[in-house]
Amino acid sequence: MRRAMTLLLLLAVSGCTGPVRSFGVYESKAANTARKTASAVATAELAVQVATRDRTFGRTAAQTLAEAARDAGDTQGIFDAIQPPDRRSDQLRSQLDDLLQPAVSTLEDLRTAARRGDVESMARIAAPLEKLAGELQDFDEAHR
Amino acid sequence: MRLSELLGCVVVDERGRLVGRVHDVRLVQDGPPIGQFGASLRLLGLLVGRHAVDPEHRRIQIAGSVDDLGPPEPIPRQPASPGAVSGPAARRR
Amino acid sequence: MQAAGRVLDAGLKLLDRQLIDSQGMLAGKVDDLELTPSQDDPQRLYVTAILAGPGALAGRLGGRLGHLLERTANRLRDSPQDRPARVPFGVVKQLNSAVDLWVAKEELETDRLEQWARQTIIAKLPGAGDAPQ
Amino acid sequence: MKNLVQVALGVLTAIGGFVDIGDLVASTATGARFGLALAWVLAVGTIGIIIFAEMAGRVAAISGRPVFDLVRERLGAGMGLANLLASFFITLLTLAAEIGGVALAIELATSVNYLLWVPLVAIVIWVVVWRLPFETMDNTFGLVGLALVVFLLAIWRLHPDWHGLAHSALHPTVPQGEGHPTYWYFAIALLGSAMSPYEVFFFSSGAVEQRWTRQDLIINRTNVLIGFPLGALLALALMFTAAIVLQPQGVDPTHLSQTVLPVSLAFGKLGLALAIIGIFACTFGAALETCLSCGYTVAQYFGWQWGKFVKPTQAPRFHVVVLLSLLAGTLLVLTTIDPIQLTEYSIVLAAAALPLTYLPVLLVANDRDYMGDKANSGVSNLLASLYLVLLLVVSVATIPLLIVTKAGG
Repeated sequence: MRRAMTLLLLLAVSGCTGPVRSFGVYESKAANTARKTASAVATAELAVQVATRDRTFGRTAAQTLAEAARDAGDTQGIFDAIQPPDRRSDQLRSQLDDLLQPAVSTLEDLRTAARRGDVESMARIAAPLEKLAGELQDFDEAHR
Repeated sequence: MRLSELLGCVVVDERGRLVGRVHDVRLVQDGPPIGQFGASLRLLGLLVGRHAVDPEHRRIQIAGSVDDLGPPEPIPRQPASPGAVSGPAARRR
Repeated sequence: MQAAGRVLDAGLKLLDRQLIDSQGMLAGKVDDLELTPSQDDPQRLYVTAILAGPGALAGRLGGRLGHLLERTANRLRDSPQDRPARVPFGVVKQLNSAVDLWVAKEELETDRLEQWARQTIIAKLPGAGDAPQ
Repeated sequence: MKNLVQVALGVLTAIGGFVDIGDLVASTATGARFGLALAWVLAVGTIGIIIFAEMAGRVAAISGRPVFDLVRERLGAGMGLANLLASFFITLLTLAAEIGGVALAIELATSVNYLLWVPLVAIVIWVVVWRLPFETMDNTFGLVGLALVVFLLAIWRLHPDWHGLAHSALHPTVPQGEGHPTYWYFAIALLGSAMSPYEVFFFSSGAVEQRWTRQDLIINRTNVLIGFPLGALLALALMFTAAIVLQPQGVDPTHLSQTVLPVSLAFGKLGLALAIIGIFACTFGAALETCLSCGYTVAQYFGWQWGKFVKPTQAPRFHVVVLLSLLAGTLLVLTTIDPIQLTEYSIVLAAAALPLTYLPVLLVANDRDYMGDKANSGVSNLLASLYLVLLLVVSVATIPLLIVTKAGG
């Protein structure tokens, strides 16, 4: 029983990635990536909002933004490791990369600012996030 | 012998016909006194069910025919005298 | 003392029940029962002891798991001979939702593993003998 | 008068003790992804745990026999052992998740990597389990856990669209972009978070630890009938705040830092501090409960002396199991497995394993040999049997859903 459960756990954990052979599957992975990145971006937006209004502790803000930055980075890394199966997928990839790239770098900058306790520049750095989150969500909806 | 050696055994009658599987063992407290417990518990009979029998399991052969066996009598709510309870299924050979 | 003549089904009312010693301490389970033929009439079988501990449990589980448990039990010297620990039926006080005994569990063979765990591990930790408040 | 204080204390402890890492994760995640469309599951789960714990507590008070004693006695050595292995494994996973949860709460306040806190947390857990009397331990963390009320208050402060919320709770639909299998997978996770088997192992063993008798049946009833629903209200509050703040933003929470964002938004630093303290206390309390439950289940199956009501030297094997379980749980967290993911698996498996322990308790609660005049009544039997059917369906559906949805995607 226990062995069976351990096996199941392993199966469930390892079942998340695999080779992608068709555009359809690639597209749904891309949509998923966009959604997860949008979630990280929105988290950062909220974190900046509470930090700039002095409604959170510096360390908690730093932690929240560090996690959001890591999530976005990890998600991008996983997506980049998937080989696009065809020409259309190539296009989709570059389209999504145009959104992922600024998201990841903005979140990285925010993480650094939060660690330094530099609340003033946080609001400035976070300015493009709202638009980015919207674009990522649109991408998700268009391709899911 | 151990109780676990009886539980799950396949029971056949004297002509080798299947009776069933032992699913419990009925005891009656009418034996000679044992320590501070009082009268000891005596094996009164085997409760045999007719469902799924594993042919690989140990066998017990009983005297008499499978046709003579009836359902076990229910245990009376109050302790009864030893004579009041008859063997539910069969005695072990 | 039990009312003589009472009837019970061993599997349902005795097997797998908790043993409780004279101090109210938990002393193992009814893992199996020892049945002994009467001297005058070998057809009559009497319950002479409760078998408790991994040695007795292993016999009931069977298969690889039972075998493993038996080997562990032997290694931990649950019983010096090749037989499981017994609790003579004469020390049984009462049969109800648990089996009450007349003696303290330290006097029982079944307590060896408990004593081993106490001496080798627990007693060495600070505060092990402190009574709970 | 003393009795009244005792009853009130029991209820307050039950409220604070209801929430654990499973509720924190499941309620927030479902609120953020499904709004209040799964709120009904919380109600189903709460009624379920009330029925289950009430029976287990009543049996323990009347007969002195806790859950795993009954499991062994009703299912026998073989089935009982299979049950023990499954239940112990899931409780151990939950213990690891709770240890992770405590460390994550500290990380949230200090921004120091949670893995560094794990060994320290484990040592403190052991010291508390080893030294603190049962009631002090149980009451302290339950009461401090009440700080989570801040989530409940935050709902009003956030000025939600009450009509919309009420509509989505009463007319549940699967939101756009989520599949039906995912919806049901999260329903099971939520059920498992409200009805963890360990809660019942702990509750019934706790009844024996506190030497409940027939006179304490009133404490059993009030704890379960008042304490649990109010505790579930805190879990519901987590779902509400996530539905109000996180869902509209498209945040799919994977960290505790996201769970507390709504409170920060509503109450600022003070609210955040209370939320972190509440999370710390309730995960720490649950870590103690799961850690002890590992010992309870094993000791009760084998018939060893167990419990904190005797000296450790009088229950040596129990304390060895507790210590080894804590060690195993700690090592599991230190593998850097994500504690939040670990929680998700543990609550889903807990839901699947529920019938294993529910059935023996139901059987004994009906046994007049054990219970005399306190056996189940006709009405409670009807309800309890309905839940048995429900739990069996859940149990069968869990693993296929886990695979189809890739654990909720």
